Amino acid sequence: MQQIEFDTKWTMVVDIDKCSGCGSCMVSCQAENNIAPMEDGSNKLKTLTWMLVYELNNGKEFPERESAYLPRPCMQCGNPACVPVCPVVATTKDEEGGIVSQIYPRCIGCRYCMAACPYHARYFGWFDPIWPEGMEKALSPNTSTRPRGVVEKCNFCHSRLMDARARARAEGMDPNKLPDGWYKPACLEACPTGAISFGDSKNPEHKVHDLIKDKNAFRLLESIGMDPQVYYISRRDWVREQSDNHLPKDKH
Amino acid sequence: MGIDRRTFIQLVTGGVVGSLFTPVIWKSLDDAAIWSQNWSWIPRLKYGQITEHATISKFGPSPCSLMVKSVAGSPYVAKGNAENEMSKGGVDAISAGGAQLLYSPSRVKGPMKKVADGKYESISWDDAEKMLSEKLSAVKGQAGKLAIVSGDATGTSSEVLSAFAAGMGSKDCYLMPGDEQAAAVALENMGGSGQIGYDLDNSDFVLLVGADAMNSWGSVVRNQRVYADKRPTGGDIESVYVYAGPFLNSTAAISDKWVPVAPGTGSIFSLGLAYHMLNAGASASVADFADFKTLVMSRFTPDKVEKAIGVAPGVMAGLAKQLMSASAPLVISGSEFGQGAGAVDIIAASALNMLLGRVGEQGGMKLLADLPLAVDAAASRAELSSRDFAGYLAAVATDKVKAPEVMMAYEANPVYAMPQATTMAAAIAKVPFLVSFSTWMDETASIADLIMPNPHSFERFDDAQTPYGVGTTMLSACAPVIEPLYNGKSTVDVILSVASGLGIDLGYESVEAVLQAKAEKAGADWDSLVEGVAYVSDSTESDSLKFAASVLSKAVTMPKGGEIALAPYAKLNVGSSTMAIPPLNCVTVSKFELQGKDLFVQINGKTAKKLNASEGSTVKLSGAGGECVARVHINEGVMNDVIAAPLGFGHTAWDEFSRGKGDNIAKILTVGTEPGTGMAVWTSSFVSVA
Amino acid sequence: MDRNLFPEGVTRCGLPKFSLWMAFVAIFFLWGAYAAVVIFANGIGVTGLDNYFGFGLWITFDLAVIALGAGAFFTGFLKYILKIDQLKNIVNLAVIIGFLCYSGAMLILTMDIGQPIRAWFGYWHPNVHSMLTEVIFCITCYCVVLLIEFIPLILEQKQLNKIPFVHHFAHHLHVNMALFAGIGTFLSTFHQGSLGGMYGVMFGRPYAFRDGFFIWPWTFFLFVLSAVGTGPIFTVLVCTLIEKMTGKKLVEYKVKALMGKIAGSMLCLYMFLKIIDTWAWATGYLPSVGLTFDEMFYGNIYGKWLMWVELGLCGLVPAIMMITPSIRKNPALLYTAGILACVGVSINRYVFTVQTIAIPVMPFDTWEFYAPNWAEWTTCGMIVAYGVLVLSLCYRYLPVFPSEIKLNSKQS
Amino acid sequence: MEEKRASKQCGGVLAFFIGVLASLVIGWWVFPQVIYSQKTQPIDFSHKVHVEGEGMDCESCHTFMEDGSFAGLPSNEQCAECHEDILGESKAEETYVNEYLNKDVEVPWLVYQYQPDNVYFSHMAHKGFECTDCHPDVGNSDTLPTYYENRISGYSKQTMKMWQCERCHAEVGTSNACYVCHK
Repeated sequence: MQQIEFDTKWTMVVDIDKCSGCGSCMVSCQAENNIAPMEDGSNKLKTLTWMLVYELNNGKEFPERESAYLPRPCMQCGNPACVPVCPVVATTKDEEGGIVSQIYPRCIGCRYCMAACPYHARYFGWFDPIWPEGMEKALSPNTSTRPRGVVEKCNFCHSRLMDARARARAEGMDPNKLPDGWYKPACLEACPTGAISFGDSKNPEHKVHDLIKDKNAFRLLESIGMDPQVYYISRRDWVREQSDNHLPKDKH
Repeated sequence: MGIDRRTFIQLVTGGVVGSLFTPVIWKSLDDAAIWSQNWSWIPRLKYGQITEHATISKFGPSPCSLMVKSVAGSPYVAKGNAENEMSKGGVDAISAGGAQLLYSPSRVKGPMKKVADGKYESISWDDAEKMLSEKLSAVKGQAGKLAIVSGDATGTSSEVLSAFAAGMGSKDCYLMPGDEQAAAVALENMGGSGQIGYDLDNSDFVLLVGADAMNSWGSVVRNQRVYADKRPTGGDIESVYVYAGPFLNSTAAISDKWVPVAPGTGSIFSLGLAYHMLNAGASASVADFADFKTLVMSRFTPDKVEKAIGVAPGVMAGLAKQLMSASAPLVISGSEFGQGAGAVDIIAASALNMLLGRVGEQGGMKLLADLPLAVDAAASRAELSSRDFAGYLAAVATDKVKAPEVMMAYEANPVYAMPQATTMAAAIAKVPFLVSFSTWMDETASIADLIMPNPHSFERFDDAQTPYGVGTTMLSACAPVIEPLYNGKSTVDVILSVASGLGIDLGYESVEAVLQAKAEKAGADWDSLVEGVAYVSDSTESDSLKFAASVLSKAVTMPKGGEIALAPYAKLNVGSSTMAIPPLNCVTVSKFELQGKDLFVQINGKTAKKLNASEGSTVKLSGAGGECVARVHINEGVMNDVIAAPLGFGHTAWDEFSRGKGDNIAKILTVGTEPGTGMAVWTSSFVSVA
Repeated sequence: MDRNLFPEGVTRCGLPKFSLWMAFVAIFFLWGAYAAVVIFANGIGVTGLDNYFGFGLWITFDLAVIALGAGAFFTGFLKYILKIDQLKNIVNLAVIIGFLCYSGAMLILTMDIGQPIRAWFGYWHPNVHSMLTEVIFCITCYCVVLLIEFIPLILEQKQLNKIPFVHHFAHHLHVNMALFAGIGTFLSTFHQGSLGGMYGVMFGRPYAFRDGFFIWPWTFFLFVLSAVGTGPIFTVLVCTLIEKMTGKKLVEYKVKALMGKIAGSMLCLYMFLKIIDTWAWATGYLPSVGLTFDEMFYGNIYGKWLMWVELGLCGLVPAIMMITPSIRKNPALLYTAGILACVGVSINRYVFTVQTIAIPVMPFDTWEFYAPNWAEWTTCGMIVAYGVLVLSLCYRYLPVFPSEIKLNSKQS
Repeated sequence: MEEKRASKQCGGVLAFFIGVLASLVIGWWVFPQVIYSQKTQPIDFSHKVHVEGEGMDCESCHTFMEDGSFAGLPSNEQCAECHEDILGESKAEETYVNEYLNKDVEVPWLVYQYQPDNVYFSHMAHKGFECTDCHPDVGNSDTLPTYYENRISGYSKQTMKMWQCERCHAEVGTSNACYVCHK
């Protein structure tokens, strides 16, 4: 499929060296996106975590061991594996900014997109969401609740983008040229170590424009060619190495 | 012409064919699909004006200033409050779900009295207060009959409680254990006053000895913010962090260097560094410098230190050199899990700061002045902090001290969270009348005789002064974001009302008045405090400290070695000593810590071989006061002969999100007494493994 | 009792015995139906599927039965288009099996998708880029074609066929069967291919991803060939099973051997291409994305042995056995080869479904394991039971085997 | 014999057409009525009284917020700016003040153009259009129209369907990307 280039490219940059794995982003994400609490959170294969923090290590024995944390939202790939496979156009990459949409009322729940995504960024509503009594009063107005049986994923808190555009319109500004910091996903707002940066990487006035050019910036699985809109930064060689598969002879 | 079968079939066929040309099938199909978007049993969203209010959350060990977003008056998401100096715009993993916690299934919905074991009956506030008053009037004026424990180290509410205790004639008003206790005792021994603070903001080299600054030490969220500011994404590192501790925790993971040091041996590590510094000519013009030098040079030589804590002399010398060459180095010591460290750990680390000339300096260790007390009869902060609740309970457990007639627990869950938990819980069980002021049905509430629920953080007035660890004196306050959802009542209001009934004049009518007076006395503007701006003051104490060499000499003992040491760690996402796993946090628990109901402890491959354990195998860990069952995760980020184990699991009360998950490591902590200071300590716990 | 309903001139067991058999099978059917009710009521969280394994036993089962059901279109193609007349003795059975496999797969799919009420979105809002869209269209269309092919057989039931209209209608369908066989061949080839294509296009999944011809990855063609290489022999195996159970001869062995020869030839072609494909994948594609062949396998359940069994024991071995006339002439050996081939294609569908998504593509990710639970097993069992029930009815009441009378009168 | 068959066939055709006709009648006439339930608004609100009588315009009550979001229907707080006490003599006003305002209960208005939660609609982005381009023109009417609710889907009959949104977006050249409207 033809890859569409947009004038705006909403880009997340995560500084892995600063992530302490505290989990605030994951909690905030659930609150913002109305993900019902899950009693058995330890079954990582059935829980819904649009934002998931992975634990990485350098594979060495004590005392050479080092570890790191890698928060994984949806990569909003430029060349997404999930979009072309959807049989019912429930997921697209067609909006200015390049956020990969996931439309719950359209989704039939075939899970082909989940099989296609190597980042495991897509989740399935295995059961109807149930909030403890009363907790539905703390639902966020920003994300619709989903019935069981549909696929869902991180969308960079997309309705915050819509809110920011509405605000720009109200102030007589161009809704497609938002100033840096007007549009912030919930995970960024919650991150106490400032590991997450966000903005339009095509806009030189946005911080991420330069951050993605940092010498330590990389993306996950670049060799497969999915062109993610999420970048990571780490000074540590071993972390950067784990961003992609390398043949033994290519490792240093 | 009658209708035969054939005619009927043809009629039906006609009907079916005809229906294809009507909207019936197509519209029904479409509407059914639309129905599936809006199933009535899936809740709808609420719309309305979106507002933001500042508040303080006290779910974690350290207060966090938040901006809470509400839609049509209902809070739904919390973010950090960047205007507030106390937490600098950060938010911890519990507070991030603070809005959802309003509706936690664990909330106590109104005052209740115990009618039988595990059975409670709702009563009115009037009845509850009457019941409490009766019990209290019976013990008024008698020492040793009333004990109060508060889990809120920063709030003026604890001041009110201590003043009330004083009015009742009781000296037994305590804070739950925390690093500030060791710091207060240490400062007393070093001849200082006020509160030890660390100016992380202006330091360029931070050595954290044990202190897990990203999870449990000091003002965690603030530490994280300062760390982040010093290491801008894509920019140069402005401050080097080194972590010394037994476990590659997340502080170690994001530090520039991790120095593995055996658990509970922070003082030896610090004094080992002092050796190298003294060797390099460091000194300090302090009365007992000579004693200190003699002590260090004789007992903490590189080979002895290596034998005791497993750090090679080269590593120590290198680190000492790094510290001495940094322009604003800072050494911070604390327990690896935020409690149970001895005063000597802090004295030893302070000695390093003294040798580096960093006491009272920008980016160094500070002696912060206390804010004036709001309630005159209250104990000073230093005094309240230095009181030893663990020691008290241990004495009650062994009948060295008679159990009080009434015990009141405010924002505290001692039945679950005290070290050697089983022993301590047994001590609490001896109390005839236990009152819990908890917002939650925690372990303490669930055995209490009377529960008088305090409203949730977002529903009440509260304040927080100078959390332990920060570098300046400060004060924050908040007003309710939302009307109380249930029938809670601010504990301070309850105490004020009960006190006046008992003829104790605390000088105020309401919690709001107390907090406003506190702000006024501190010189802060109440309105701006409530809007979320912290009051900050530079005032410090100018005492000159001494090394307390005599205390060090008595209190530092070299470990025997050869045993399996326990390295507990606390992570905020699974809760704190006052909070069990919040509903939204279940998914944040690592699969290396909990799977289903099984708790995982971590050991490295070498230790595993020694213990004959393998990935996933079940072990029984026994300490002095109890046992825990856990499974093993092999993690090379743990020192040899050390078991790293997460605190915060094994709840027996609360709700389905935390109850029965894993085991409570606090049970196998062993409480000992620190020679020289006499305080209860439990950072060096050894376990036997079966 | 129901003798009047039997096909002309054949004998069948007594009704009580038959009822007992049907009741026995119905137990499995109802057990699965219960699971289906649970699934529809609570959502598919009750299965063993999870976020890593969105595809599991159900999809594997669907792919396997669709591959094995390929006997229908391929035999139809050979019989009606290429006019290999001998096959008329088995083509009826092939059509029934095909219909059962396809309709069964569709029943499974209604459970497998999270929102069955929206199943029709596949037609109304199709994404023309998705291989799955092609699958949805072709499978449903082909299922209709199979139904059309199946109908004349039903209409030929002794009593029904007495009605002149039915008789004529069936006759006309028969006359035009070549047309339907042609359409069926076209549709079936495409969706067998698209099923393979579904995996081949997943460029985020190195185990399955393949280059290809125009829009079709190589797996497209490999799936077609593996299906036609096993479908015919599966028909033979089912036929033989019916023979063993009923104690009758239904199809001449030489027809079976011919089917074996056809399957064997196709399987040989398939294996030839499959081995080239695997070689190119392991030595060309994988290194290009930084992966090695070894990294595609893990432990026992994702071990290399699966691949060797699929390609060797259940691939090359049956292919050679079926094209070797001397082996093919021995019924026991032919059936063994057939079973191996069917197992092989099932393994192929399994690894493409489960192993593909079990492999951690992100280096810091981990291998995860999947075990279907009772809800998936019993619903698959329900489909098998459904097939057995329908097949039993067909055998008892429909003239499925034209040469049955001749073969059995000779015996007596 | 021949005759009988012919007549039967004829009868068959007749029955067939009766069936078709019945279906068409049910499908086009009965079904559309049965599928909607009718609801009336909780209060008999008169826009006319407010617009003509008091000289208010749409924006007086249906306001935008500072951040560009749309407040939608006025809340009790807004209504109370005028209606703190009963101003006139209408029954409707009395009901409102007594049953809602004084009891601090928001009026559960039925919104004809109700969009489900999965739609993000920004009034700010559609500010150039007339309200009545999408909403029923109630501004000058004394009564509120009946609210029709689809019994299956639960939607209002007047809820704009996606194809309508898409058509207008296409006509004015606005993007029809999914996330332009969905959340």
